[in-house]
Amino acid sequence: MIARTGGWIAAALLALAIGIFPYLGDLLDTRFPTSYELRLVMRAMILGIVVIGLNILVGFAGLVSLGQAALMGLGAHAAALLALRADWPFAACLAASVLVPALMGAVLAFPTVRVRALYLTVITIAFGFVFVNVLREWVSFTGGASGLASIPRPTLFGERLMATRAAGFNYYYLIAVCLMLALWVQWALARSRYGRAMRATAESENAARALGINVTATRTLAFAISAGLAGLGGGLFANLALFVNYETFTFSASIELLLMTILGGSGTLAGPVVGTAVLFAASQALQGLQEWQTFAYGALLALVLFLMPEGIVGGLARLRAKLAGRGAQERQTGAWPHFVPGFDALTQDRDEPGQATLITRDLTLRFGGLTAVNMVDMEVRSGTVHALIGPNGAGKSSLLNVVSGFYRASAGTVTLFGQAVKDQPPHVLARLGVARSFQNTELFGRMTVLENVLVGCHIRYQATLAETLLRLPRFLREERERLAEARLLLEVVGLTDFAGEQARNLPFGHQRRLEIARALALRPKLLLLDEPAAGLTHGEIEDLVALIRGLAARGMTVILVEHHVEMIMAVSDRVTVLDHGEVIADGPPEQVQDDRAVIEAYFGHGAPAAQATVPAQ
Amino acid sequence: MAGRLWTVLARRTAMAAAVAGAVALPAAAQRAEPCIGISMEVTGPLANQGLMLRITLETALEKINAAGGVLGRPLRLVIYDDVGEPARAVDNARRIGERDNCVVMFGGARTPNAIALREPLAEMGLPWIGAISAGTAVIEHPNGKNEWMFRVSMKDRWVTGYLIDQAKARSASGKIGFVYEGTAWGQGALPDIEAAARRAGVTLAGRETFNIGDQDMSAQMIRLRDAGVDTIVLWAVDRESANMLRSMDRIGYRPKIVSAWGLTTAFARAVGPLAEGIMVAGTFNWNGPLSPEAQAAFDAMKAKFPDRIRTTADMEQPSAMANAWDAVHMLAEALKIAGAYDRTRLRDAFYRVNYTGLIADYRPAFIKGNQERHDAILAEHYKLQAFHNGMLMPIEATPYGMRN
Amino acid sequence: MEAILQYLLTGLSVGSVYAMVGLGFYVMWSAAKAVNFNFGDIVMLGAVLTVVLMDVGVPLLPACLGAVAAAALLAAAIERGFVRPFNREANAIGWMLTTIAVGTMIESATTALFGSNPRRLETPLVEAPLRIGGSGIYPQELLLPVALLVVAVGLEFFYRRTITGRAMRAVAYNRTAAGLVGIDADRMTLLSFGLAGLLGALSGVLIGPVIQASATMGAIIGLKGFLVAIIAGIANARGVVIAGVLYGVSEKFIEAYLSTAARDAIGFSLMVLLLLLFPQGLFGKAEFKKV
Amino acid sequence: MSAPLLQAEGIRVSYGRIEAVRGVDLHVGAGEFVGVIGSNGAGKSSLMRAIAGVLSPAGGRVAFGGEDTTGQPSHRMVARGLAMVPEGRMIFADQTVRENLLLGGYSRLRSDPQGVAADEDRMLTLFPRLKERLAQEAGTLSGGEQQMLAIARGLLSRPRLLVIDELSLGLAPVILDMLFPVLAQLNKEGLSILLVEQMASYALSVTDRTYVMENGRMLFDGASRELANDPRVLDAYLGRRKAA
Repeated sequence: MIARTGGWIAAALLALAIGIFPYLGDLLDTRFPTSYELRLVMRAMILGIVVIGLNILVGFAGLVSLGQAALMGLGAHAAALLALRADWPFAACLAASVLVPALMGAVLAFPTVRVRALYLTVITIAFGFVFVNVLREWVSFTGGASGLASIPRPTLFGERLMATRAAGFNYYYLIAVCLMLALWVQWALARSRYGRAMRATAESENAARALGINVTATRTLAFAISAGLAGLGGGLFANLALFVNYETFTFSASIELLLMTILGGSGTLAGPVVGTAVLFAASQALQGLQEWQTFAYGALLALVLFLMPEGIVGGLARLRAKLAGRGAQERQTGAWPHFVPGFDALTQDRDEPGQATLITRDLTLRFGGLTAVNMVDMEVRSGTVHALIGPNGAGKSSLLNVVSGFYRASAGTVTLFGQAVKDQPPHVLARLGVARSFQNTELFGRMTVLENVLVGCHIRYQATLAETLLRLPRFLREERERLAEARLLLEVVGLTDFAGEQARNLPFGHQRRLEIARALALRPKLLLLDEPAAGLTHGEIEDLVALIRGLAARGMTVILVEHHVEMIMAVSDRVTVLDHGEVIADGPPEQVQDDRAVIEAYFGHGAPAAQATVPAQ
Repeated sequence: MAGRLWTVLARRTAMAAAVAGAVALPAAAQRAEPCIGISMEVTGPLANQGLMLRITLETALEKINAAGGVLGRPLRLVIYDDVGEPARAVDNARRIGERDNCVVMFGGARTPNAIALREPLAEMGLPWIGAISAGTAVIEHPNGKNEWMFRVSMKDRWVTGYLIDQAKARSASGKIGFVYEGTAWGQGALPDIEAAARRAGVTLAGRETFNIGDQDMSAQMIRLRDAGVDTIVLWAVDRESANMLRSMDRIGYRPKIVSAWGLTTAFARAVGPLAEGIMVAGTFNWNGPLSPEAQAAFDAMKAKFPDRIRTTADMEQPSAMANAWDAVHMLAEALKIAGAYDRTRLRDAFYRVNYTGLIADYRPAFIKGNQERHDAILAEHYKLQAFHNGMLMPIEATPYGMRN
Repeated sequence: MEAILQYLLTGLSVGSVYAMVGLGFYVMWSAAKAVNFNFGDIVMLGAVLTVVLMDVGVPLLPACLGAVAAAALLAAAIERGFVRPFNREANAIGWMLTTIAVGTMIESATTALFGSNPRRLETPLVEAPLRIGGSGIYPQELLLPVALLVVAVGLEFFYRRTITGRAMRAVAYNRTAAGLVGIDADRMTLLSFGLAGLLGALSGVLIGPVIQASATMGAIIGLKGFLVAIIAGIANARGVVIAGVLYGVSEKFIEAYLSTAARDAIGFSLMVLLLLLFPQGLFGKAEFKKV
Repeated sequence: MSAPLLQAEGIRVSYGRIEAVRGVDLHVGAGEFVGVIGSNGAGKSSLMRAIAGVLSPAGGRVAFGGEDTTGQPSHRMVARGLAMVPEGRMIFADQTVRENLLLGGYSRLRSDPQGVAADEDRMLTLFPRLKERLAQEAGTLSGGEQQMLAIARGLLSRPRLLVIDELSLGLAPVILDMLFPVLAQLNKEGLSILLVEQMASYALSVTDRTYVMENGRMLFDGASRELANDPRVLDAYLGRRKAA
């Protein structure tokens, strides 16, 4: 993550450079820039806006669009047609050039991304071809292949928008302002729950759903925003060129936009500007190579991808981190659990004591011919720690996945907090108060430790998208509160010093802690832990036990899938034992521990009777 | 530190802006460089067209420069690739007009690219002379105020009339079909051809189109055949036309074809014997008897590009190459008349050029105040040619001339 | 009636090309969960290299074989150089960009060296069409479905009956397990891309005589082959064959009865619709999302 | 004493910054039957994967047959005579039983096709139930049959050392009662076996020597017969041992 001040200085420098560029010739007393350089910079800024949109899609939400040029074209044609055929004023045309593609984007994305992220790529390719084909053939409306010429020159507040020395540079500055706005949107998104949710869905769809994020809606939003920015670029382009036809918005243009995004460094805030500038400049600079220029372009691209697979900005950031890493200071791992004073306030949401938080009846889950969970009846009382144990493949995790909504039960009922919840998706259950961890920790690896916890706070924001993008008071207040909460949770798990570290770089034990802190950020009433002790050392397990007991003491219900019998004995109020998908024992831990069926299931059929019956304690 | 820099810059900017308001800058723009800028397809599917243009222009300029150049200075050629995209063509025009400060811009192949240039050229005051893009709207602007764009090429509105006449004369059934590619050039010709047909008293028995890259036109050909069309006016380039011929051959449909000049020698190379007898309207043919000037032009190209040009059949864009040859020479004439490398004076000088070229006696080449006559080549200069034995020949040299 | 026959015949031949190219994508995807995104260039090289070899005097058949072999080698080299290093992480998309980059290089180099004009690829099979009433077809085009059948059956045989084919399937199914029985999974992936290259170049050589050889001939074919493979649910060879042929035939009927100019708009819209109706592809199996 | 068949020293395995195996020594002598037991997540599978070349160890050294094989990919290890039956069996579910067996012999199919055919027959004698299912897709087999197939497939490369990871996973006791004697039989015929097993009692009943692993480290090892009566094992296992 780029240091905050560094980012602001870079943005200010960019604004300054763009701002004085038209007058550079007067400052230096040379014939520069001419309308050629001005036009290049304007075209690059327009492409920059489109690429920023694509970066939000690719870099944040992890989706790939190969139809972005078509969406840009949709914006361009919306603006051009409304100006030519309906005499709309420029501002209204520009607004339409954002809204029409954004709507189109939402329509394309919504049915697609719920199935498989890859399909969005395929759909966008197809959309691009359909769009270009329609433009070309609908001669009476779009002008066909000849396009729309003589678009009226835009005026705003009575001013004609131009970009020449003689007439002033107001259109140039309008584009510059739009670019800055796009950068703002990108920045404001990145530092908000929406941007975090996008990155979270890209990193781990499952974990995002478990934290209450509606993955389909998040991806649709990302695509709509990216389409809107593409459209804005298109609208600005139409009013710059005053001529549009399909040839500017073909599949190869879409590819070029994607290349700019990746080359700059997808997911970075400065990447789109850098990538656009470099590739756009390269295509001009390579003109001298004549018939070999396209070849050189491809070769240059391959070379950069080889040298900097994470893009230019990504590569530079890594280099910087490497240089800075030499003198890295020791980070202090805090003791945990550290129930700081504010923590009680975060665990107020709880189920009524003594209630049955979870009831399953005849719960069955089949995969094809395999029955993973077979007619399981189970009841978990609120405020208790309920362990679910059994040998490998007994169906424990499957049961957990049904309860948290990830698998759809084949038969039977699930009642949560007194409410029948069969077939509810995970993000709805999360909003009801179910949080969970995963067997193979599913952290958002490229997000920081603090951001991971903030994603857990996702569902407790009220601020709308508009408030968030404009950074209005309600958003700022909420963000401040959530930030304080997240820091507090990090203190509870002793990771305060690691807040700025990427989650994937944490040691294993710390990753487990973080996952639990993230789940707690949801303020759950029911916490499901899937093998939280796996891979932990003895000391770490003891801390974990203390944490779970502390949570239960505060009224939280905990269901624990675990192998470490020692831990189960220490922490649980009740134990249910599964084998081959069926409940083979259920009761207080001491009773289950000496159950012959349990020992056999775990230890093997040939277990010596003497050992099984003689308690070692 | 940064704050101080900003103050200084802001002050200078403000001052400069004030100066810019008063004085027209930069003064250097008045005098242009002795260079011809061209934006065309150097790469991509029409790269060969660009190559043929380059061969012609470089050879012609070498000849002109060997004779001392124009106004005592040698003319340079600057080539930029537009990848067939209008936005890039405009970038290139700006580069030519502003950065390179060339005195004139030469046109590439594509009609939409030329159309996109209308406004930027007028804004820069940069004369443009085209040798290929034949779209009517390139020269005949909707506002009627074309001041900067000139053409030494065919004009679709005239070509359509010419081809309809040829088709009408050849059709036995009187049923004529029109087949065009789905590009600006093809689509742009459709209203012209319909107007021409009306004028000639012909009703089109079929209108069919296809897209660039299409590989099979069976459906279109079956429809034309079933409509009884016996003569086709074709508006397409080599590759798709070749595929169309294949589709005709498949269903045994052999109408007469009179084509706009998109068909070149490459077409014959692509389909072989199927090209036999297809007629093409053009401005010039290198395979027939050549005037001494034309022979000299060919010899010069052959000498300068020996591995590209061996025989006259290697002049893959015969008409366009002749157009470009004449255009460059008229440009040199106009510069001489202008007496300076000055764009406005060059523009005005174009109207005073009288020149005998390979294609025609241009007297005068262009007429001021009449944008229809910003086209130097008139319909009467068009020549019908036909493929015969794999070569594009003047129609007289083939068995396909009109015999009664 | 005879028009319908015509559409069926030409649809079958062009559909066979889509299917064969789609099979190439299938072979690549099975082995690597990545593809050469600019696979159309391999198709193009099959035809263009044949013309180049014939230019220097190599007779037709050896020229075809040489071209297909060379293109297949190049396809394998692309796997080694541009796919493998960029496909190390799950969900990586680096390979998409690097193969686009190398595709750009191949296409532009071909344009620069071979020229942008279409060239005739002469075979005796396109000299005269076979006529059936008012419709007709070149023998060369009939060769396409035959070749598709041979390729599909051959592929089936290769995957099911030869040890290398079985090893490839093993790699596709589970790379780790394949390694544990002694199969070099990387080598199999390389071979798979070579095999896919073989299919692609072969389809280029076969369609070349009908549509002429040119530097840009492969782009659209490659793209449609890719989409056809996706629509079929990329992990099912028979599905790819059926989807490819069906798409080719339906294109012809769209041209005949709806619109020639808007063929792609209609065809691609149809694809999108199918994809939304059958999210796993027409012939794909529903996959189980593991948590 | 000659060098053991397999010698692993100081093996460390990490996933990113996560250390799953933290410096483990282990050896298997020629003809020996060695077990590794320990609860889930102890690092047993990671250790086996490092030995078999499925992954590269982050540290340490593996020597097989007296040669350093650290970091050799698994397909080379198979050629050297080390085969692994992986956790979860990983049979090729979309291929027939016969094809799975054939692929087991992949490494020597070209040089010794008769040998592979002969071994295939031997496997079918060893696991008669596979014989009935030869033409069936392996995915349709029951769990026990799949495990038999996985073992048979591993044996077809004619290994000197067979590594089996979690034999009992998801299998009913009645199947295990059938499988363990087969392993003992194979060992008696001279095959070295390294068995990773969660169900300690089974492992202890057939192996010569057993390692006990926990949290990425070896706790102790010893003769299986002795360990079978060692309360430390059961304690460690059922978590009755108090952390030191």
